[in-house]
Amino acid sequence: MSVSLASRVGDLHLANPVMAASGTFGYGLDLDEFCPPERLGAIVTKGLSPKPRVGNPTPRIVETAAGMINAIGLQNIGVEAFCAEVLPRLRPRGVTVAVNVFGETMDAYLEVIGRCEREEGIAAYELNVSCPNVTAGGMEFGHDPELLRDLTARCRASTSRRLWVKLSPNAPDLIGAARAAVDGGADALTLINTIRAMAIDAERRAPVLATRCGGLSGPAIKPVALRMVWEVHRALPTVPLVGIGGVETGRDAIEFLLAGASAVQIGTAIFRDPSAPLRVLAEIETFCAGHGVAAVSELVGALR
Amino acid sequence: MSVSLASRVGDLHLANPVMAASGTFGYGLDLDEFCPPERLGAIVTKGLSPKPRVGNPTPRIVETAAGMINAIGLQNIGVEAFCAEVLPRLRPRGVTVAVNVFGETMDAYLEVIGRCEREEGIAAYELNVSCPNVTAGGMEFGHDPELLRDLTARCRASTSRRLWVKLSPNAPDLIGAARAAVDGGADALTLINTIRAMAIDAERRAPVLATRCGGLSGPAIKPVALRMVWEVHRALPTVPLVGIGGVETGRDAIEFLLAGASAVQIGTAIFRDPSAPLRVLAEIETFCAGHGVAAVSELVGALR
Amino acid sequence: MIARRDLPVRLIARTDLSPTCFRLELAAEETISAAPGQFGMLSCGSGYDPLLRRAFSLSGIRPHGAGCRIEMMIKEVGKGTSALRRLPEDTELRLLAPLGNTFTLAAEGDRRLALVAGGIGLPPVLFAAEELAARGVPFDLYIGAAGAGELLEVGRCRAAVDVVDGEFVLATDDGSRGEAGFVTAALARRIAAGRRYCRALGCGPTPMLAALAEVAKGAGFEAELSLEEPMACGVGVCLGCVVKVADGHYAPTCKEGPVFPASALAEDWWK
Amino acid sequence: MIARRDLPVRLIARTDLSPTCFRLELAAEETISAAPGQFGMLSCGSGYDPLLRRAFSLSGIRPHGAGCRIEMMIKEVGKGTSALRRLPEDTELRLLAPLGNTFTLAAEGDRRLALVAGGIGLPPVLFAAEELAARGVPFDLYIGAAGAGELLEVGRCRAAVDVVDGEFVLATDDGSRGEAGFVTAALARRIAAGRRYCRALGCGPTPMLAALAEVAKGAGFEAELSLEEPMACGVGVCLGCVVKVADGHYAPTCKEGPVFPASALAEDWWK
Ligand SMILES: Cc1cc2nc3c(=O)[nH]c(=O)nc-3n(C[C@H](O)[C@H](O)[C@H](O)COP(=O)(O)OP(=O)(O)OC[C@H]3O[C@@H](n4cnc5c(N)ncnc54)[C@H](O)[C@@H]3O)c2cc1C
Ligand SMILES: Cc1cc2nc3c(=O)[nH]c(=O)nc-3n(C[C@H](O)[C@H](O)[C@H](O)COP(=O)(O)OP(=O)(O)OC[C@H]3O[C@@H](n4cnc5c(N)ncnc54)[C@H](O)[C@@H]3O)c2cc1C
Ligand SMILES: Cc1cc2nc3c(=O)[nH]c(=O)nc-3n(C[C@H](O)[C@H](O)[C@H](O)COP(=O)(O)O)c2cc1C
Ligand SMILES: Cc1cc2nc3c(=O)[nH]c(=O)nc-3n(C[C@H](O)[C@H](O)[C@H](O)COP(=O)(O)O)c2cc1C
Ligand code: FES
Ligand code: FES
Repeated sequence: MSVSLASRVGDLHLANPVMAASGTFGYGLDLDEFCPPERLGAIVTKGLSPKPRVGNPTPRIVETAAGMINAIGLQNIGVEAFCAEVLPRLRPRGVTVAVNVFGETMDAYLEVIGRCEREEGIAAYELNVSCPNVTAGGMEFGHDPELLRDLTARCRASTSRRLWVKLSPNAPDLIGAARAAVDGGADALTLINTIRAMAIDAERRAPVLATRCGGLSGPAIKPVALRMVWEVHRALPTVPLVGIGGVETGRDAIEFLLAGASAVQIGTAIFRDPSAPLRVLAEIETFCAGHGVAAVSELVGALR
Repeated sequence: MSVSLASRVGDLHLANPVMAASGTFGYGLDLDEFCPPERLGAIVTKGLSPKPRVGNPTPRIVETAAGMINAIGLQNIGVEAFCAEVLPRLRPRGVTVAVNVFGETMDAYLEVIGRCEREEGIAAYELNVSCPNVTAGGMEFGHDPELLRDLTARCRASTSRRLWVKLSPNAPDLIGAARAAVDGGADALTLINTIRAMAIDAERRAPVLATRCGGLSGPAIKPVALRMVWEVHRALPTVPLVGIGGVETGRDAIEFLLAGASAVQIGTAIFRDPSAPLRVLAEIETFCAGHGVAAVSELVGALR
Repeated sequence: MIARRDLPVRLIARTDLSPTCFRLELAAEETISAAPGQFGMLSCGSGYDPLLRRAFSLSGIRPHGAGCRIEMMIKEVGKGTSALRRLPEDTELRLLAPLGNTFTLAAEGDRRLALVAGGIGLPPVLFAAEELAARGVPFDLYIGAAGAGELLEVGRCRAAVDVVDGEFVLATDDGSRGEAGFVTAALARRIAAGRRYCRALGCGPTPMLAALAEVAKGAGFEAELSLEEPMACGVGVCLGCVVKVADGHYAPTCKEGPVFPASALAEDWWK
Repeated sequence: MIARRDLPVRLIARTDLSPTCFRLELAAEETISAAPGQFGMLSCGSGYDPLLRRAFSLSGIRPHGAGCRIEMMIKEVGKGTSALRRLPEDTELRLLAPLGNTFTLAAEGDRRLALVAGGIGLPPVLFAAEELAARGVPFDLYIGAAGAGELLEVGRCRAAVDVVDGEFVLATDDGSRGEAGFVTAALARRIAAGRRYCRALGCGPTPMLAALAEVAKGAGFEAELSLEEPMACGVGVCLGCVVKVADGHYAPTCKEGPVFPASALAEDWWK
């Protein structure tokens, strides 16, 4: 049985529902020999800032039970290098590119988007709002609905491209944040980002990570991510969602689709298996074929 | 080298820092042959309500990566049966008993405490505030600082025994909830309770659990629990904390002590190993002996 | 109740019984005694994934050196069971056993017992059959499976039945061996033909157990059903494994079960 | 750069080298070529705990049937390495290799190379030694360990050095074999006595590498250090494995390393 993998995130048509997540796939071509980006529904770039960023001191990562904590500190090459050196190589390949954007001020977000607006070949912006707003006392953009609506609205005004907002599971009010992003003009919501967590080295009596806390990802968080996707889908059934958090297999991906996600992103799984996104895609197809599902789109929000 | 395991939670002196967690050790004697309750710092009973409770329909549990989700629905024998049948058997054994209390109304909490007040041999009450308040539109007591302060204050007024409030990791504002509980008169805070989560059965296109969502526990949540204990300890350094969440080994326990917990509770680990609390205790002692720690109490909050 | 223990055990033998099922033999230093229907919670390796132990019925216990050899039959269905199928011999595991209650092994008057097993429901039933044979208590044995290839331990089954001159009935859904259709239908046919039983002891998929309860009820005898609910602790403290009983309460199947008289369960227990 | 592959490999042999260390031989269907200094990311079994692959230096590659036999030397220090020590032979694993850059194997003029290994830092150094021996490039080999029992592959080391008439220096912290004290001190003594090297190639604990960098700097030659930072992906996308380089930036050691000239690293790289 042939299965249609075509998917839609709002009005963005994708060849399939599997994307590579921000921060786990480089800028799109880093794992080319394992996972050619054009074969994915889309790729999301590492978070880009106006200028290159050196990131956090080390150690930056630590493994936990069925998960890992990272505190990379958003090290990236900067939007200029991406537009000048990477994008020109992605464009001819026909890759669907979502640019992950972050900043410590609203203007920084606008600066990144502004620079990208001068380029062809970007399908969407994904705002990483799990970033402290230095001008607002370090409160994360994603934690304050007011701030989030504002940020989204200003980004919205600066581009006619699709705007996705990536929700933080640490926000005090998940649904409130989701509403604020949508009110601000988001076309879709990506969830979830990492869960704030900590690892301690009993030998040194010190936190393992240089920054003490970091973000938990991997299979450990899948049950929380699924719950959040389902909750947001129930609260805002018409808003397109991109599900992420611990997806390792096609079955995991299908669980997210059932919960209400229109597509999924693969993050930490790529570290275990650089071709994980393609494997997940193949497993989705096999599952559908084996279960008489003619089109993956049938599964979106089909939870009983 | 001999190690002093003596611990204190506020003014409650414990033989050691290891307790069995609520809902994972029955009422104290259920696993007697594997883990005699008097050998633990304390045992926390399954949550007690004024009347017996049948609990949720099935399935109630599902395993996840390095964790499990449960939706038992607080099935319990009721405070009367506990006081009449169980407590009399715990008392002569010299067990340090903490009674876990919950209710769907404030009065229900007070009713449970009121009944217990007529009995000897209870060291503390631990309020499970991860319970929807039916009279307040189902908002969980632990999610609304006002409500939580109120509940704690009313319980405080009804007993001179130690009062612990068990914080929910799902609360919008963890520190706010912690403050509210302390303002209300809590002697100590237990954290964390389970994290709201969901599992989906792709075959049936339905949630695995009858109640759809449940609470995630086990090693998967340890990094989140450690972070929360550390955050609350930093915000309220003088407030005694009881750490819980994914403790499986003595090393895990020591990490919680370093983060600021005065004692730890063992929950899900008991399902893997019915004598887990004793094993953890032995491992703590070995660690201390091997690291020149003369008294576990030295470790509390000793994180660099 | 026979004392529960958390035994260090060593994997001493694994034998394939079918394309999906295998027999596991575990050696313990100390001896335990257990009765048919009881089960154990077995660790599936180190690490936290899989996290929980798995429940398996005991299908037999024999002396082994100073201790005992504990036998289980396992079907590979997921993480834990596939790990168990791959562990090297001599791997050290933990087994919490014996747990739960047991089948009633006595017959009444001249009526025989009907032992009924579906698929991997065989282990406790075979244990019961061999125990009954040893005691000379008469019974018929019905075993069913999806197809011939999934019928387990047919030789041992027949040997046990023969001891008490009982009937050994095989049934397969696809008719590839024995009678075609469900094993409970084979039982019903014999009852319709006038056979009388004092009690049925059954283990298998929930639909089969529900059908067995129906048949037994219709014929006026009790059916003892060995249930399979997802378990976390196996020792009565998590309350995850409950089944709804007649009075509407939820009983932990690991402690008050796994064997329940059908009459003690709620009408909709299997839903 | 030699093409990276994600190879299905089969565990064909495991040999103890010391109380804590063992050699692993993995068979791959296809052939890969790798140079000393490069490493691989090896899965440690199924399941999500441990979650990530582990990084191990390649200590040698030989033809094996139509494919190749990849050799690693591993010290048991935690979850993953103890799982690897217990996996049954013939277990299928995945190896992402070859990864990272390599040591510079050429000597300059009449100056020899100083190869320096501490403890389980030996694998890439031994690979380099055997490669240099094969090419006839002169070198001395210094290997150190906590005690005699933890000195690995002494025979192979000596054999390689002998080919090029180099000196083979053993050092143990407790003096139980070879010279007492750190291996870098043994190197320093030779340099003080007038020996000249064109370059040092080192791998071992961070403090040893820092000491080696000092010694080399003092003697005016470059030290190439093979670093060990915690890694998640091994292929340059997670940015977890970075080290601070001279210009203050953080470079992913899995991609721009694991081998760095000491002069390219920030002053405080090891802090
Ligand atoms: C009292 C009792 C006796 C049993 N006896 C046997 C036996 O003799 N032979 C045998 O092969 N199986 C038996 N089972 C079923 C066996 O426990 C499951 O097949 C096994 O737990 C599946 O684990 P898994 O990791 O391979 O499957 P997964 O699907 O990966 O397991 C996921 C989770 O679901 C639980 N689970 C899955 N299937 C079942 C099930 N059928 N019953 C209970 N929990 C389940 C697992 O314990 C685990 O927690 C028995 C179950 C019970 C409760
Ligand atoms: C480029 C490179 C080459 C290496 N070569 C070898 C080798 O040839 N032989 C050998 O025995 N070891 C080598 N190591 C170290 C090896 O990767 C670790 O010992 C191993 O990952 C420990 O895993 P574990 O689960 O047993 O320990 P755990 O402490 O349980 O590991 C926990 C986490 O910390 C990480 N970790 C722990 N120790 C180290 C370490 N020293 N370096 C990097 N990550 C670590 C693990 O990868 C894991 O993510 C190398 C490391 C790197 C980066
Ligand atoms: C090492 C690492 C780096 C990440 N960097 C980013 C980032 O730059 N921007 C972002 O929005 N999310 C980032 N994330 C979050 C992931 O995109 C994803 O939301 C999260 O890891 C959960 O998904 P997973 O469990 O599949 O990894 C990063 C995650 C990891 C592990
Ligand atoms: C099956 C089960 C039942 C529980 N019942 C209760 C309860 O009645 N009251 C309560 O406060 N917490 C209850 N908990 C939460 C635990 O006490 C503990 O807070 C949580 O499981 C995290 O710790 P752990 O990871 O060590 O299990 C229960 C947890 C589980 C798994
Ligand atoms: S499995 Fe825990 S109560 Fe039965
Ligand atoms: S390990 Fe991921 S970038 Fe080096």
